[in-house]
Amino acid sequence: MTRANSRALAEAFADGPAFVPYLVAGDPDCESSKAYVEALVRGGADVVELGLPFSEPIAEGPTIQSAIARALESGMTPERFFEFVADLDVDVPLVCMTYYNLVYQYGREETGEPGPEPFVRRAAEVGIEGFVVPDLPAEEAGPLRDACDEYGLDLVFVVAPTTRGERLERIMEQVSGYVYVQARLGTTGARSDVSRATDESLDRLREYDVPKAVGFGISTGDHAERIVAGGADGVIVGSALIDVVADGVENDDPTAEVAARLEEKARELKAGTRRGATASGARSERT
Amino acid sequence: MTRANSRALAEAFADGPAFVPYLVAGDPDCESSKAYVEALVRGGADVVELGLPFSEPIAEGPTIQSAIARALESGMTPERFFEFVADLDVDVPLVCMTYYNLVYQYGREETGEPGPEPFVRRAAEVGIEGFVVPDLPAEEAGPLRDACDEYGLDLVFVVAPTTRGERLERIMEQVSGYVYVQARLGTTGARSDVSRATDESLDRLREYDVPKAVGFGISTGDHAERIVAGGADGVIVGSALIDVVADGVENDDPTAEVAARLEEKARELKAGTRRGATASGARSERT
Amino acid sequence: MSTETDGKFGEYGGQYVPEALMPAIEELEDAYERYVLENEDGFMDEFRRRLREFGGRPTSLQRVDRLSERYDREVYLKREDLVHGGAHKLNNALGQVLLAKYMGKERIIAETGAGQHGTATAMACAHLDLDCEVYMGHHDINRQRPNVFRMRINGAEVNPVTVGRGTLKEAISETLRDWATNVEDTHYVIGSVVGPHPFPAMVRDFQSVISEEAREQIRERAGRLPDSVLACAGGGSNTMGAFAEFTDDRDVSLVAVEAGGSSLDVDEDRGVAPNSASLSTGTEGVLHGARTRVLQDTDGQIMESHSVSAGLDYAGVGPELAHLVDAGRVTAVNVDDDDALEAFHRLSQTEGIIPALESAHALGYLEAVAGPDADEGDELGDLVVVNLSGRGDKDLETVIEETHERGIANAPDMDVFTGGLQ
Amino acid sequence: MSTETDGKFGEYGGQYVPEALMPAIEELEDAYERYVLENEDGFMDEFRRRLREFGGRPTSLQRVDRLSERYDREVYLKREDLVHGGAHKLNNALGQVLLAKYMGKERIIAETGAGQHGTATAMACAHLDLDCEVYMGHHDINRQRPNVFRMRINGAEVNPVTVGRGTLKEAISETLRDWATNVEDTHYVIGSVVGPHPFPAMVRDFQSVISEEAREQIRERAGRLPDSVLACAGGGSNTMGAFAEFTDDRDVSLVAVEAGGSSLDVDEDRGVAPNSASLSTGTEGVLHGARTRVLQDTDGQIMESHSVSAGLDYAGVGPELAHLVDAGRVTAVNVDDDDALEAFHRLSQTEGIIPALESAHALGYLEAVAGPDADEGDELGDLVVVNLSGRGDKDLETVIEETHERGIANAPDMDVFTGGLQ
Ligand SMILES: Cc1ncc(COP(=O)(O)O)c(C=O)c1O
Ligand SMILES: Cc1ncc(COP(=O)(O)O)c(C=O)c1O
Repeated sequence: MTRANSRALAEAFADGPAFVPYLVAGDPDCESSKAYVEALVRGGADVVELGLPFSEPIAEGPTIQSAIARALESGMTPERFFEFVADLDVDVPLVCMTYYNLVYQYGREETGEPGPEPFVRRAAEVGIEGFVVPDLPAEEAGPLRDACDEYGLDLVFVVAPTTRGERLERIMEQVSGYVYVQARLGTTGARSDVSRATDESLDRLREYDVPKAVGFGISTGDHAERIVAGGADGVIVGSALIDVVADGVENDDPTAEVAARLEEKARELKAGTRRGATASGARSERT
Repeated sequence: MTRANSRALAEAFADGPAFVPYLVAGDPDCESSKAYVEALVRGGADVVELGLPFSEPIAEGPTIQSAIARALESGMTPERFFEFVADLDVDVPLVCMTYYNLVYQYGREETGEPGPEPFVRRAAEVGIEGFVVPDLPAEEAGPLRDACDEYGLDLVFVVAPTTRGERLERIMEQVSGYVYVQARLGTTGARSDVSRATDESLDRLREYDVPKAVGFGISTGDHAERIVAGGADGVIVGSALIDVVADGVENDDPTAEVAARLEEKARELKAGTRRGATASGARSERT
Repeated sequence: MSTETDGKFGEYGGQYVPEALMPAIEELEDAYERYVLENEDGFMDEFRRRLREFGGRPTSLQRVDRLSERYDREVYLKREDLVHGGAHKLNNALGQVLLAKYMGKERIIAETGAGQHGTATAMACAHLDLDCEVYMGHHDINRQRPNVFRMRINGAEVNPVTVGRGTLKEAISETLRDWATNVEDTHYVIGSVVGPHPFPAMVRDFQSVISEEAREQIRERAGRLPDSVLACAGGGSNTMGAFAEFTDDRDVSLVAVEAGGSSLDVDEDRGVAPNSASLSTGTEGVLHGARTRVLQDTDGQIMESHSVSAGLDYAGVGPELAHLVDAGRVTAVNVDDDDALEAFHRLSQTEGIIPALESAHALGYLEAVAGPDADEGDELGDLVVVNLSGRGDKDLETVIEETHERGIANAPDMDVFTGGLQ
Repeated sequence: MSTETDGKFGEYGGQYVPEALMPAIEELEDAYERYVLENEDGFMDEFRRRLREFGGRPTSLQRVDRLSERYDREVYLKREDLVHGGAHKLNNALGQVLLAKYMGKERIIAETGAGQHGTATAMACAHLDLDCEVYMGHHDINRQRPNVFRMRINGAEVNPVTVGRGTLKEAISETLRDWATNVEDTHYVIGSVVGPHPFPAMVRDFQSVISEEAREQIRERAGRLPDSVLACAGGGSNTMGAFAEFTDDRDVSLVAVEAGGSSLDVDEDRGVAPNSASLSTGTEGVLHGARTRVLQDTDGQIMESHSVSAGLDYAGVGPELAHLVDAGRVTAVNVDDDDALEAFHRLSQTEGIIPALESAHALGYLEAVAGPDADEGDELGDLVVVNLSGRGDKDLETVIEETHERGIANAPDMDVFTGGLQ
């Protein structure tokens, strides 16, 4: 049985494959970042993953590392992140992606003890629907899982190309909302090919009744199309979008211009996702 | 019994205390060096010690080291040294001061074997009366001693303030011409005081019937006076004279000017030696 | 005192890593249990033999006469500075590289701060014929240049890490990323008792040869166990290595000496701790795959640590050591930059041993509690063993610069010779 | 094979020194006989104990697997690089400084070329609490800077020698001058088996611990004596140390590897030998107090020697070694700068040991006669021991520079990291 606490998240995947963009909140500053998220939603995002930047992002490639550095530099903190989310004017579910230490430490000053409950409570308050915590393995997820259940949020896990057998079982017991299918080994980052590992992963996951969103290295509408055609329920795109943000920073472009480019890129990716769905639908009909 | 092979040398000491200047042959070049030696003789030298420069002058202080470096730089070699001596127009005995390796290697090309004989033979030819070889201890002096005897030259040894007992005996058995009384420990070099070690050394040597010439650090007529008054049969002066040469090199002074200064310095030292002799004579009469 | 169950030391430890790494970590756990714990295929025998022949073990335990006099007690040094490469680091690097070879891996990666672990790993890889790449922060590359050359000369690649401040913390993160990309043929040789299980336990086991030897040597020499054992603590590998065989000897005090840096205070706004004293001033958190004591701000962001000694300059510490401190078995203390420099010069001048700046911290603590200016009545007892974790050749540039800037009183005048150094 | 009578080795040896030094030398002879040869007051016991505890002896004898394969025979390294300070030099320095202490001397002077003997002496003096001054040529000060810092940090004074080319030859002369001035309270710790008797014999005796250990170790490991023992030869102290206990084993070939520099030819006019191969190309002469083989012109002027390795860059050689070569007991060979550099990189990359450039010469000879490009049928036999006299950390700058200039083929590309070094 697959858990799903958040109705919004469940619905986002129910209605055909989802386009799930990722941005780092506060990159390069709160105001621009807000405009960028809203642009992605205008461009067709079904869910938005928002990164809360952590000082040691061990799962990220250079693109997202830089985005995180810019966001931290601009003063992003967990509290400001929650305010940022509260301020956002979008109608799609938001998933917070961060590292466990920030989840673990939040609210410690009041409670005196570290633990994930205060973080989840506050996230629920501002309307977050779920979490991805890439350095939290299923084995250590108990307390966060409990808090998510208490506040009705989902806990997304990553499944890697190397995840099989017992480990896969253990993760799939814990996962809710959707499963993050890592398209290839390594860290995040835009690549120009689509890995065969993805197909194999999707195969392994076929039996599990939970939306499968594929991420790591998707950068074009064509990629998105092929992934969805291969059976994915969604595509997660981070670095390819952050490249647009980074370009804007480098060239000192006005926020509105960068936002327009992001919206366009989102449309491309969303369109790819849709084409993939048609192909996938056609195929499933054939089979 | 004390040996004396060279009559000239014996005579130089017979007639009252001797003033024995030292210069490095070829410092700073052969022509000047010749002028300087002749100036010293005009100034009253009774014997001249001529240094044949060796690349590792371990017994010399900085002043003589520099003189040696200048002489080597100007191309001085054992063969040129002998020519230099042959060319000299002086009427006092000349003593060659050098290190054993030069004595040992000379003529090897012809004989095929190293050994001191060819060197001594050639020295005799050009009119040298004796040797000082500061790195040749009495224990190793056999072959050189033999060659000297064969060609009628003297072999001077150094007696240090630390030389006593058996060592002193051994040296005094080998010495001929005069004994070089090292006024203080260390290397050559002009100092401004006269060491008490000198008196003690002269005391130790009193019983030996050989001229005692004191060297190391004598720089003024007053020094010379006191040393001779203390019982020495001669004073050896090197660094104080080489300082004059070095000054000339530094200021690029004409050779004649430097030679004049050397002659004057020689007069001062010779005069000191004479005053000392009077005092010494007076004292020996009193006792 | 066995402190470990299931990769945990009390609340500390665990495996907080990206999913992509888990298979590699499980494979490593398995290899650790078979080869290290059960000596399968004679792994441990080969390891110990290579430690002797290649590494130069056993290292001596030396009574230092003039320090013994100064502190009015018997002071012994465990001479890990004599290990091949110049520090205890080879004990671990050789163990892990050999293990990787038994596991059939083809490629070794490692992080390095001071460069000591990197050079040890590069040496072990050359020795055992495996490819080696070392990640090193650009700041550390600049301050530990001779070690960079040594790695290159041993045939290793050195990959500069330019993110953040460019020190050990960033290098570890970057190496974890490489590992996550190349798990299948690559082993990550971590440099201290940190990271996800089984690293803390495994590195401790490779390093425990220090206390195994020292315990036997001191009994032979002094006829009894020491009253206390002192070791500096960065990640804590020389520390755990020096303590491991003594933890069950309840009468032996174990003292972990951290880098006090320039101050124990913290600049929350800038996210900077001017020290590396995570045991003394840190709080529980999750860093680099393990729950442990870390230097962090109240949000949980990891702080930049600081120490004059690059090898101690780390915001975390081994989970087992954190647990032993919580449990009261190990005492955590700290020594600041100036006192460490002074101790560096003192040992160099009075015993003719130039210690690593890291190790100088342990010596600095002895001076602080037992030196001429200390209060009466310290707790170290009459027989003290100090683990001299490494030699200080790598630190010459730093020491000369810092000694001048700070005006360290007992330093020789180095003015004459500093010209060509910068 | 006892080669010594009365301070002579055949025709070689003797005491060619200024008279002022003779009493000091006689005093030293007496002390050598009593303390070293007769172990009076337990001198040798204390020396051996300090060598173990402070110096880190015994050093290991390591079979090097990949070189053994390359040369198709058993190759073992005697790991003198693991001695405290990084070279065999401490064996001698510690012995002499301890002897000076037994003799009641207050002040130690020493010369140094590469800086290895100077650092060893500085360490020994700090260890034994004696004042220390080291003479070092200004040229060597520039090319061996880290060692200058180490000496200063150990509390020694370093006196630059500016005469001549400013290398070891000039430094020895200058130290002899200091000794002649301060004989009464000062001992001159000479750094190799050179100089007047009793230095050559005494230094050999202090160094012979190398072959004492190696002989026992190889018998234990290989069950028999080696077919040959290789050691580099500058002055020849590691050489004599490595050979001493084998000289009576007539079936063991002893091979002294000199620095061939850039060529064995000689520039008579400029008085320069572009090598340091006094055994191979020198002639009998008197240098620094002894009759021995020296590089000299036909007049007998000592030539400037040259080698990429500062520690071999000397125009003379120990008289006993010269005698053993004349007598046919030791074979003298040489390896040029380029081949030594190549051997340096080879050992670093294939075994994880960075050798001193000096020691790399011994390894270079193995490559020359037994490497892939060598003719068939060398004389070294199936079981070879190479004395690895020291570690190469001190040589990093030189190696990087020279490797670039000469385009040594097997060197790693160091471009990336050379920026900050110059
Ligand atoms: C000599 C030395 N000691 C100590 C350390 C600190 O590491 P650990 O605490 O893991 O022993 C280092 C790290 O580089 C080191 O080089
Ligand atoms: C490591 C090493 N090997 C060899 C030598 C050469 O000296 P010797 O020939 O006396 O062993 C030196 C001299 O500095 C040295 O440092």
